[in-house]
Amino acid sequence: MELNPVQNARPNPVLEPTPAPKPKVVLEARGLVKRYGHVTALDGADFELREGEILAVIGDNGAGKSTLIKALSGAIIPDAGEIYLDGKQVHFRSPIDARKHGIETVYQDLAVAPAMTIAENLFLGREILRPGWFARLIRWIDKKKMLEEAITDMQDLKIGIRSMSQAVETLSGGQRQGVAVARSAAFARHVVIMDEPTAALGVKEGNMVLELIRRVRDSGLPVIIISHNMPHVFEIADRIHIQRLGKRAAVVNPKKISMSDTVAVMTGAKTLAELNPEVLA
Amino acid sequence: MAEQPSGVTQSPRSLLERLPSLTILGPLVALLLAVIFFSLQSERFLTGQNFSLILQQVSVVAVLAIGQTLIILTAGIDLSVGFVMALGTMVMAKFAVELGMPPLLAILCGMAVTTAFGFLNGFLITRFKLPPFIVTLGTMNIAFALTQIYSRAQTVSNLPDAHLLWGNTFRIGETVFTYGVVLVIVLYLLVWFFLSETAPGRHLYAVGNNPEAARLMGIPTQRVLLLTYTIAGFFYGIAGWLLISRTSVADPNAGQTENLETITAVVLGGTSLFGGRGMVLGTLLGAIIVGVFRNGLTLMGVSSVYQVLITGILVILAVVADQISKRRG
Amino acid sequence: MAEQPSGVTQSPRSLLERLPSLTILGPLVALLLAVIFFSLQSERFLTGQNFSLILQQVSVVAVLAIGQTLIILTAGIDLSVGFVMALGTMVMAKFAVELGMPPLLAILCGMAVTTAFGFLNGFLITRFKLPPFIVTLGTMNIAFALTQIYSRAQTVSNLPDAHLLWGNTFRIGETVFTYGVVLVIVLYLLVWFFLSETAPGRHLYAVGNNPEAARLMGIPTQRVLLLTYTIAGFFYGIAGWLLISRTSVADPNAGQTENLETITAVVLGGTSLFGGRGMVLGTLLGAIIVGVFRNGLTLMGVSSVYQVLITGILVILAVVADQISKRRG
Amino acid sequence: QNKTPYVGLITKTESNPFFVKMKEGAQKEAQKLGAKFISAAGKTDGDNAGQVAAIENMVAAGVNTILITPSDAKAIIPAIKKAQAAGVQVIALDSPTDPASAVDALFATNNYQAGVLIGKYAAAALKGKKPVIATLDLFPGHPVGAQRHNGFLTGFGLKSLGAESNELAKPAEVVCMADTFGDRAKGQTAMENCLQKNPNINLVYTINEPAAAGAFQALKAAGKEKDVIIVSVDGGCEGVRNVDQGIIAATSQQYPLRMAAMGVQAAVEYAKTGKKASGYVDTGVELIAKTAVPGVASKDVKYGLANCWGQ
Ligand SMILES: Nc1ncnc2c1ncn2[C@@H]1O[C@H](COP(=O)(O)OP(=O)(O)OP(=O)(O)O)[C@@H](O)[C@H]1O
Ligand SMILES: Nc1ncnc2c1ncn2[C@@H]1O[C@H](COP(=O)(O)OP(=O)(O)OP(=O)(O)O)[C@@H](O)[C@H]1O
Ligand SMILES: O[C@@H]1[C@@H](O)[C@H](O)OC[C@H]1O
Ligand SMILES: [Mg+2]
Ligand SMILES: [Mg+2]
Repeated sequence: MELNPVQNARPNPVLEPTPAPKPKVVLEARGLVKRYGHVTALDGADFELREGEILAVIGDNGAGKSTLIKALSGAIIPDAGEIYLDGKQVHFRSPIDARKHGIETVYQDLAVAPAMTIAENLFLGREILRPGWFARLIRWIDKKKMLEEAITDMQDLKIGIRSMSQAVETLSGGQRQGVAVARSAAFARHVVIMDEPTAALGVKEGNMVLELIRRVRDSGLPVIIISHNMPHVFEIADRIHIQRLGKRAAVVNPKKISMSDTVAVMTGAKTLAELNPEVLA
Repeated sequence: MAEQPSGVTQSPRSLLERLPSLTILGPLVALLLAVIFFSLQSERFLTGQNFSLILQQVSVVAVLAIGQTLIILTAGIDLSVGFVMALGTMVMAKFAVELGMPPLLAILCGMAVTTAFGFLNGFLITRFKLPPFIVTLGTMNIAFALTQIYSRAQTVSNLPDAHLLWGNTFRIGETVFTYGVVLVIVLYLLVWFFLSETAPGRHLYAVGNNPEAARLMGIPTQRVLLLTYTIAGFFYGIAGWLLISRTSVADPNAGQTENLETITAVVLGGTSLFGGRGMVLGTLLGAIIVGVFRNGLTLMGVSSVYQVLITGILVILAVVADQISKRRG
Repeated sequence: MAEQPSGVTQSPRSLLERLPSLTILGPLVALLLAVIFFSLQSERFLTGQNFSLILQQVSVVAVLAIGQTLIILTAGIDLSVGFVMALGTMVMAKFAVELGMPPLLAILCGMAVTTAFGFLNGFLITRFKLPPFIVTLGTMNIAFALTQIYSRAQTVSNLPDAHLLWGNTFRIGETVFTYGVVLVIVLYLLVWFFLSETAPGRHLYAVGNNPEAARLMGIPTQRVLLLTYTIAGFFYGIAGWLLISRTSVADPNAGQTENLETITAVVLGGTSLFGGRGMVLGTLLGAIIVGVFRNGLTLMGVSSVYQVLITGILVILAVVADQISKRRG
Repeated sequence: QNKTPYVGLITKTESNPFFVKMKEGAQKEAQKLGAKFISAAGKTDGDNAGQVAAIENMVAAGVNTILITPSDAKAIIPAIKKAQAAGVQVIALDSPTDPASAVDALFATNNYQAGVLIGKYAAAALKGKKPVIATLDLFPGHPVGAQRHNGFLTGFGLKSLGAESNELAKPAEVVCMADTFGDRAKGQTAMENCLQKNPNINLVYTINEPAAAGAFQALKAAGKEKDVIIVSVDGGCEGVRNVDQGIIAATSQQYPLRMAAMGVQAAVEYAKTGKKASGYVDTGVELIAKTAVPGVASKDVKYGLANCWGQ
């Protein structure tokens, strides 16, 4: 990725090795509760994301995964519970707050404006402005620059898009997902959250996204990924957070646990006590 | 080569894509066809003077329709437009004539009132999450009643010069133009620039296109909406000043059909009532189309009932044509 | 027990869920409050006779509002309602009086015209995928112009008895009721049954709630929409017959404010303008609320400008209250 | 008999100074004579349903006389009949019902005569020039609009229709006809377009004074205000001042206050003695002109201002 000095909104992820012996906790949540009328989506969920890791969140449909990451990214306000970023308690009142803290999210329903172009969607809410005080005052956007940057950002995901100035609604499901993924990867400074980023993707494109996620992690940013694709999860995750009935059921180490045991915990067929403590992470 | 280019490349079609999109071509073609038709019907139609006249006649609706366009781009609607404007003109006139306020201050007060009404609309819509249709149905009645009560249904005349500013004229060759017409064009250009070239303008589109996505992307959607209605109210104030300049009076019965007229202009101009798609310059064309038809049909001696009939058919044809052209495109 | 029941079970709350939802409780409470208020203001308010009168006064709008409700449930809107009705009444009257057609046949012809207009609306909306607002804005102008042209702007009177059918009265105790009022209630009950108990009725909700999902689930959404507008047109025909019965004439200027009036009734009745949510019985309550206010305020001697003011405030308060109650619930 | 007099007034709208004045006048007269008073109005000119509901509600309120300016001459009749059957006296003000006998009495301007007066004035004022006429009318089908228009043409001596007709006559001398709904801005637009159609227009008939003021605005912008004669109907104070300023050459003044006062008096009489008013009473119409023309009787501006309605 090339860095343009004029453009300060998107700092270059610095490549450095991560030798830390005692992992630092970047994002943490305790006892999150969220109720929708009579449905309890989160029922005292805990959560922990460590520095430089890829954390997979898995669970049955309706287990509360999306709700959990929405709480972490400010899209919803939990009814109870605390969230800590770098050890300091935070209260995200809106997605803007989370973004200000460098948290980028790919939502399950993608959150794109279909009538707007790919370039505009990539920069929605943080458009590149033209230089000069007057341009800043009236917030005059630099369309050309945005187009160029968009091309750079989308380059890695080879999803066959003709032009960055085409409307998102003319894209296939997978291509749209690519746009949302590229957007989060490009802007993250602290944490990247992806809710089922490969669900709509083909084999080739899915692998491309996994590759991108690794690259993000290698650049030093921790990544949370929600997925129902167990092979993907086991291929990429450093740790696996298993969500069940609105709570964290366990956090396991994919290198030590079998896929079938993981699914058993997820579905409630096995309890924590029945597992070898060794597999926990 | 059947293969799609892999990866992202700058497409060679970009030049084509830079042409004005179909949404603005549609009304432009409609306007041209209408102009050709009426020119063949009456030799008095195609004169600079007549064209200047049509612009004067549509200027008030055109400025109101700026506000309406902004609101419709957010997927809203405003039924109170003309009624709020009328209240504003009453304040401008009575504050100057009866309270003896300096003319410009009185005009500012009138614009403050229309802006406040816009704010009220936006506040009710965002604070209580109410449908714009019903909120503005309510404020429409309130503004109308206040105008009648405040004016005791009396027209106010003998206004100071400042009030009539936009009615002043200048010449280009044979043709006389009013300053008001220039103002309208300048306002449209400003708003066009705002919408297509500034971040807040793009946010307005995003909020209309997919409010939830806009919110998740960190756009303060409620603030954008509130501001949009408030700014629309400000434009109603300007429209009121224009109206006073045009008619030399403040008339408590002004503005009663402007809600449908502005919406017609917006839709003829190719803006979607579902929000997020459209161009403000299209609205200007839409307003002019209506004016051209009224003028042309009167020159042809067509009675008002048939004018209504033709307008009805025209509105439908315009959107049908727009839809068909979009499918082709 | 903190554990949620896993899997799907019949919830014990089903009895509670069978109670009328808040959407209908809202308008009911509003109506009760209004009735109590006006009863305290005027001893002439709370009489059977006065109540019968209010029902008569709202009957035409109420029947038009059935069609409007169906359309709004599909996330549409109809601005042409009253204008189409007026055209229908003209046909009913002139076919009988001037063409000498048997009265009932003439009435059927009138209803055929309104139904055809409904079909036209639906056809344009579904065939060309046009926004209902703009299609009905167009047909509104067309229907108005046709009415004026066909009637030469003249009221038609001296109508045969069949036209006046619904104005006939019967007594319950001291109170005189018209057959028209009974018809209105029967129609509402039928439509309520249709909407909540039959498959097509549920489909209509589904189409309004999420047209794409409905389409994918195999509901012929376009057909549902087309039928909805057509049926609405049929109801406008019935409303026209009721109007003739009530006024004994066919009036070319009838129906001009009914679009906003029916929408007001629908919204006061708790139906969402975004489609898919609402109850037709709420609309009846909404229409009655408006009638109660007009009647009550007149009995109190409030002048009409203030009535407009109060109506504006009322509309907003009603939706604000509805929203607040929903958030609580 | 001998009930407390209770009178209800129903106007076409409440957004026209003509009716506002009428209402104020009726209210004052009622106060003076110790009668209870309520009022109501339609939403727009032409809103029959609103007037029907108003009649019904007033009967329910217990009035003994209803004064009404019918928006629709025919459509209002069944409601009037019902009110009469309930023992209420109904008097039409300003505009007749059709048939006129449907009400107990009518106190109104003779609108055809109002037209005739300004027609005669215009004919004399043109001093033999060939008339090129624009008519800025009300809207289709309104009897008041038709009567003034046809009366004007008759008074001018052109081919016209009778007082009973609801159609607008269009002799060759009329080169442009447009509907203004009595609205000032619409009158201005209509006049602008008429001037485009025929720049030689030298006489403009307008349905009322707001339309006349709009027409003048258009003429002034075209630099033709000196060469064109505008005549109108109403005699509102604003209109009379416009006569004084030469904007309107002549207007036929009508007397809504007189209509209102007579109506309330009849109501009191009916409540006290049970005697109903009957028949048509012409409340009079006067031609107001700044410059009198030979052969046409007119009153001057001073008289007009002393007797005008509005502010
Ligand atoms: N806006 C909402 N209103 C009501 N209930 C909701 C809402 N959003 C989520 N829920 C409920 O909360 C529970 C958890 O939902 P959530 O979307 O977090 O599940 P998930 O684990 O992401 O499932 P999936 O794997 O299917 O995406 C579900 O029972 C869902 O029905
Ligand atoms: N509404 C549309 N307007 C314009 N182009 C479209 C539209 N829908 C799809 N396309 C284009 O057609 C091509 C095929 O799209 P389609 O959605 O069928 O792909 P797909 O095979 O389902 O892909 P995916 O696996 O990503 O869902 C894409 O290039 C897409 O950009
Ligand atoms: O006579 C009335 C007229 O003077 C007024 O201007 O409009 C309404 C008419 O009925
Ligand atoms: Mg999910
Ligand atoms: Mg696909």
